[in-house]
Amino acid sequence: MKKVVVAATLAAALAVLATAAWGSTKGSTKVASQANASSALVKCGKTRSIGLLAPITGPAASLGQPQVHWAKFFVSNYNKTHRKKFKLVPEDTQLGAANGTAEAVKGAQALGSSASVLGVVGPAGSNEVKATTGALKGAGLGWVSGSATNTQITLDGTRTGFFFRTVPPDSSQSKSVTGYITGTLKLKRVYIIDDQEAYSTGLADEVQAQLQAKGVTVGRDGVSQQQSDFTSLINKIPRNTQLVYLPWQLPPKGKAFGQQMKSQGRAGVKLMGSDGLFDPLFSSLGNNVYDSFFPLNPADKRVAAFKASHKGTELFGAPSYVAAQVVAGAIDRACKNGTATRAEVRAQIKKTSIAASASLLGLKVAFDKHGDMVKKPFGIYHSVKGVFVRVA
Amino acid sequence: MSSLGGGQPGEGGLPAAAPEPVDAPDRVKVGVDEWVAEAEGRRAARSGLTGALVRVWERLPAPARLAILIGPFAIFPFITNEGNLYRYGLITIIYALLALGLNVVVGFAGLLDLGYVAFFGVGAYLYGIMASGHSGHHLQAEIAIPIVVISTALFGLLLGLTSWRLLGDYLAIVTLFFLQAFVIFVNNANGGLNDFSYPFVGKVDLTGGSNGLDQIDPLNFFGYHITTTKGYYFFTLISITLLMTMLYFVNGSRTGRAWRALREDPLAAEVMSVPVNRLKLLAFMFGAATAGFSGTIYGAVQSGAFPGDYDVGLLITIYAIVILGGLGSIGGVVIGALVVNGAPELLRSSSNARFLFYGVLLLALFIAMRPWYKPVVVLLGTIAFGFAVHGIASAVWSRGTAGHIEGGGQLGRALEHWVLLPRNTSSIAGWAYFALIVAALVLTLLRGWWRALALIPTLYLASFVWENKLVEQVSGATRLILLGGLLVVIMNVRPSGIFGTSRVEIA
Amino acid sequence: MAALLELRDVSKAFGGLQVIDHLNLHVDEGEIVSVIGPNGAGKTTVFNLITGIYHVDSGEIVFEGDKVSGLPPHAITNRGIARTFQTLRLFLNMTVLENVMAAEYGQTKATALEAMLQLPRARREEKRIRKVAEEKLAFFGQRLAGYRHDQPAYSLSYANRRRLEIARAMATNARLLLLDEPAAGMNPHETHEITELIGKLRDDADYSILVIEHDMHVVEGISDRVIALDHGVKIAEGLFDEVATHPLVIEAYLGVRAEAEAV
Amino acid sequence: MNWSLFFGELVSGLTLGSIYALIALGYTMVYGILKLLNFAHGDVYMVGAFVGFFVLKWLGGPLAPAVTGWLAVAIMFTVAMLACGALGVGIERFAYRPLRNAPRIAPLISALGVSIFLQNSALLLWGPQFRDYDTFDLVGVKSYHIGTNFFISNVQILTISVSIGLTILLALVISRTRTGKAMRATSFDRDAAEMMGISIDRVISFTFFLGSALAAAGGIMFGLVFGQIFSLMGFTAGLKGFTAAVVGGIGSIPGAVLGGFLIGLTEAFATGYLPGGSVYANLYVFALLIVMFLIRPTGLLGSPVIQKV
Repeated sequence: MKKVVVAATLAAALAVLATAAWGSTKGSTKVASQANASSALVKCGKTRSIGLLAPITGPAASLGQPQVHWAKFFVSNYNKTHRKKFKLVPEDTQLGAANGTAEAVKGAQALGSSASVLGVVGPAGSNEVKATTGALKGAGLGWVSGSATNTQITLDGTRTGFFFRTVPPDSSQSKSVTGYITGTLKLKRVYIIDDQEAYSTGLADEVQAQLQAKGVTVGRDGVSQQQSDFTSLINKIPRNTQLVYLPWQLPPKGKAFGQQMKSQGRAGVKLMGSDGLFDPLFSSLGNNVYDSFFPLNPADKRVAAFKASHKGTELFGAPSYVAAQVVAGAIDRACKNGTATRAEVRAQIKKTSIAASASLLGLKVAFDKHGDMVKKPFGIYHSVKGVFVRVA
Repeated sequence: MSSLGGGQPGEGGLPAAAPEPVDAPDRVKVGVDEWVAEAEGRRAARSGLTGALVRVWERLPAPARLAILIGPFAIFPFITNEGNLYRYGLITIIYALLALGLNVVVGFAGLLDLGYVAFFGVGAYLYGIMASGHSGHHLQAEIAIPIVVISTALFGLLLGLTSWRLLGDYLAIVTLFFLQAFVIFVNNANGGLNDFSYPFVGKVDLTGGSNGLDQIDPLNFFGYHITTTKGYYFFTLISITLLMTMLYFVNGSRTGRAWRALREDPLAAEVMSVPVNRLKLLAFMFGAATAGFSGTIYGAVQSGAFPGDYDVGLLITIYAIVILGGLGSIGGVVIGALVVNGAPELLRSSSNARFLFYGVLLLALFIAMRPWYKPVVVLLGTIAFGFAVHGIASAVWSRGTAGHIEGGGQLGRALEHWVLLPRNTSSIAGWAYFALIVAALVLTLLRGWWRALALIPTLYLASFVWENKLVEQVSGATRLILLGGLLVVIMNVRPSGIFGTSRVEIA
Repeated sequence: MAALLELRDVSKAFGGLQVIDHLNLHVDEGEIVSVIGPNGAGKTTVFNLITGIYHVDSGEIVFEGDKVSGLPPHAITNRGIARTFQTLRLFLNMTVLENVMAAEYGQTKATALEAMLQLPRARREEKRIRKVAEEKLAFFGQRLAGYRHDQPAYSLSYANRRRLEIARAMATNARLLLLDEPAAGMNPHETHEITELIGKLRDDADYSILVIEHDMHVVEGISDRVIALDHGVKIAEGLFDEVATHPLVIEAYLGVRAEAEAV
Repeated sequence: MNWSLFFGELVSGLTLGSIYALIALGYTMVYGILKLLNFAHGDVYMVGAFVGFFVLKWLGGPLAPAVTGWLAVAIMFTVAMLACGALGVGIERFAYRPLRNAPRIAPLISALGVSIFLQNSALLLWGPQFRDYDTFDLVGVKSYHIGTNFFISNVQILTISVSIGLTILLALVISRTRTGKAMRATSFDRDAAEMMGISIDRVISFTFFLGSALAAAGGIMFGLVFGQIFSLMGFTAGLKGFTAAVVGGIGSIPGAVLGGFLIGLTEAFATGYLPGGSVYANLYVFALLIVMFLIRPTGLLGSPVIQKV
């Protein structure tokens, strides 16, 4: 039996090596090294490739799938009306999976060494943006995320000129949230619970700091995203708390929290979610539920078309549509003379200017010097009969 | 699972006239002197190409074996591009390096340390704290690496102390909690509101919390920066070659012997003049230092450290490498790392994955079944069975053949005429998956031609499940399913791992 | 002349059970002493106390004039006491030679670092202990000779495993060997061989020996002195004939006759 | 003293603890007989929760169950416990039995393999998303107040009492039935039991059946109390269950129950009272484990082991 197993494994190992070598020789002549990857000329041809980094599988697939759907929705719309076609090269980052950001980096490496890829949409998480920086920047690629909201990733200067995003940062969301809580609701005692993920803690920290600056009494706690048993945590929330702020990413968790609040006799406390919880599951909890969400032009006929072709609304993925739009536009402009380099595409992304009328977001899309959108307002929604209605 | 079903231990594998293979652990005739006398004969009995290869391998001097293992890796960078070098080459060697350290703790000394990858994380974070834009310090690597290695060794010493009192599974659970503690700690130690306030310095942003610690410097030796993947690749390759050589010497020395004695029987070792507690600590320190060193490289390569990277997922990967390579086998980790890291990378693209899947299935079939005509019969039978099923289905159940294989190439197009591809697959494929597991398990109970016969529908079922379900998530769930199944099968066929020497244990 | 090993008033209890009760015992230089007694008399416990696996509750154990009770087992072994086990405890998956060499840990000094870099001291020591190990194995003549050195220990027969355990104990550079039922499970021919071997160990290799044995032929054949234990109390001591006919000993054995015969 | 917080955490702790206790029972029984750390146990618990969910769906879902809510719950328990019992027996038969005489680490790794396999099969088949038990709609959650500070919901009462009931049932099975006695004999000394004519294979299968069925009950209880289940829920729960078994003294049935409640209460009170509680709750449990090992290496109710030489 030993020899069978040994032989099988040796064969498998050889197969892996051989296939790797074989698979790699195909692309190796085109992109020789990172040093000139940025300036390597690529013939644009009829079909241009856009890399797509998203959590296609894994724990956060519920966030990643909408992004893939929206990006694909853009590409198929574009291809219908243009002679030059775009193609998405998806790489799975498995956000939140057991191997952490390692998969995202591998995916970024794969995109970086794929000579035809000129720009990238994604990745989803702010920590993934950080982790893939080396690989993408090294390969000279510009990348545009539709959901990485951590304030620092544009401001710290590490990826200026390379990284852009089509979603407003935490600083903007926290400002809207704080403004609504202190200005409109006029609350004095707030409890914040983060879910221990990068997205959540960043937003929670900012909201907490701003609320405290305005004299609100803030309690703070965290709970692992993997956890569903909130009762011991709920017991701890002071009785006089007026609102619990949940900057979470998983709507079912928000729902579970709300239900457990009820079963613990705390039905009267207001709940406020973040863009990650903007979902019917969360709004169905009742009239004391609020949420913040990036502006989306609900009147846009593309939203309706998406709704029609996909069963759900999956609005969380909409900025990835815009991200794909940005990258595709940049490649188009860079390709005017038939060839383009990744550096040219980056420069064109920076110059992006999508008019409010053409933008899905209902506002003009252009980037400031850090890579953030120039306009970045956030909307506040209130659940009325189980549906979110914009109130601010 | 299905690909493994074909590789189940059968009565095949040896010509009918050959004696029973007696080296399978369950058949060792313990304590029979004739066993010794037969040893030469058994060695000669290994026939065919594999037998010859094994014989040659066993007779090679150690440097030659090392050269054969490392040689292909040294050539690899010259035939591939940066992205593939990173994914197939660099990550494989970093994992192998990491697994070498675990091999000392678990393979040599027999201490079940489930907190091991925490040291990998400690290495990456420590280096990040000493040299990154995040912390503002930029220490040279020639200073930082010794500091990392010594501090992780000390952490190893601390964790190792628990092994004085706890053994086996108890040690496993405490070390696993240690890993959890590490992950929770780095997830929160950002000087934020949940964070500890340290004595003297107060709240400090050590790890960047769940956002991770980014902008880690590239390794910088005396002003020379390693910036390219190739540079890191060779640095790691040289490190692992050196480490393997050193481990080889240690393994043959008094320390290595004492570790193995400790693994075999701690009490007897203690009574035979081995200071068991000290050696346990030494093993923990050695492992931790290796992990810390590889963590430093990983941190520099990733130019960041993120909490999720050092969690149970990596632990499972590294254990799989060590076990696949054979507990206690120094060279085995390289093969283990190649299979465990390489195979999933190949699975990333579904057309590669398809080739790999059917290739391994065929290979397993032909290696595991003898005489030669048996697998041929099974193969032909499966092909015929598939066309028959497809034919019947297209006549009576048109929905069942309505689906398409996306981007499958020639193989994919050919398969469309053979395998059923229902339009809405999710629930059918789910039940088929369930049926496949049952079928594969039943196969292990059958013998001879019955098994061959049962293989035909099972193989077809396997390709049905593959095309309709597994292929959707090749880089995610599928790869881990295969890994889990592989661990179970390997443990059942060869409890000491593929390249490990078979062992006996008498309780 | 001072005794090589001396147990002074040693007691040991597990829970409420007094296993060893104020035991006094000594082994002189060059002496073979047998410990007999029915099952549960505390014989193996005495060995465990001497080698430091158990700690004494009271009393002390002195070896070559130094107190050794309280030291960890490996330190006691390094002082010169080595043992075999009633239930064989070889390192089954290591080779025969490695089994013996492993027991020479206490006589070597090279650190792991020296071994890694193959510094001279490590190489020198390795050469030396390999030679010593081969010598110890050679003591058993053809039984453990030649190509068997590279076979894993689990491939040995039962009798050879007992021999290998003795070789392993010798390799610790011990002056006193504690043999726990060295003839258990052996056929009459092998038993005879082991009896001769124990004599040889003393005469040719200058070991002092404390042995637990149930086979009265062996005990009679080798012992300079016999000590009988029952319920942790020494009930008789002296020459084999004296002890074997001692009324308390007979009673102890008869009282648990069935068990004694079963062994 | 804030009594409402105290009683709140008490009830939460008991609820959590009763789930942990059910998981711990399976660990402790298997460990008692096979000395095997059954890593896959936590995933059996997860499968149990999912089977319960699918039964509920098959009955028409929480909003329109074909039978009344409480009957639906009873059916869920029965089906899931039987299915997971069978799953446990199957796992033992194919993944552990062939390794009964292998080195200790082999079955452990095999168990790890089964765990990875089950978890990812669930991920593949059922996806990463959360499934709602919608307990509110299913049985109508009610809270009962006693005085001003003490309140408990009907689901929490159900969980605690089912857990205690199952434990008593298990104790009866083990002490009264023939198979139960055989189990105890096997756990005491496998070889001797075999020589006495006990069919070890049957006893071990039975043990796995019982343990896995209890884990399934735990999984459903989790779904009922906390509202939702997901494919990765097994790992942490398994870890806690094992910790509970160890704290109580592995191999001891009352120990497992005691350990389960102790861990549950530690977690709840740590969350409620200690700094950074909900984040560091696992660390506090860890600290408890370490302290436990330092004081009594064999657990609260475990018998001290004398190393035989």
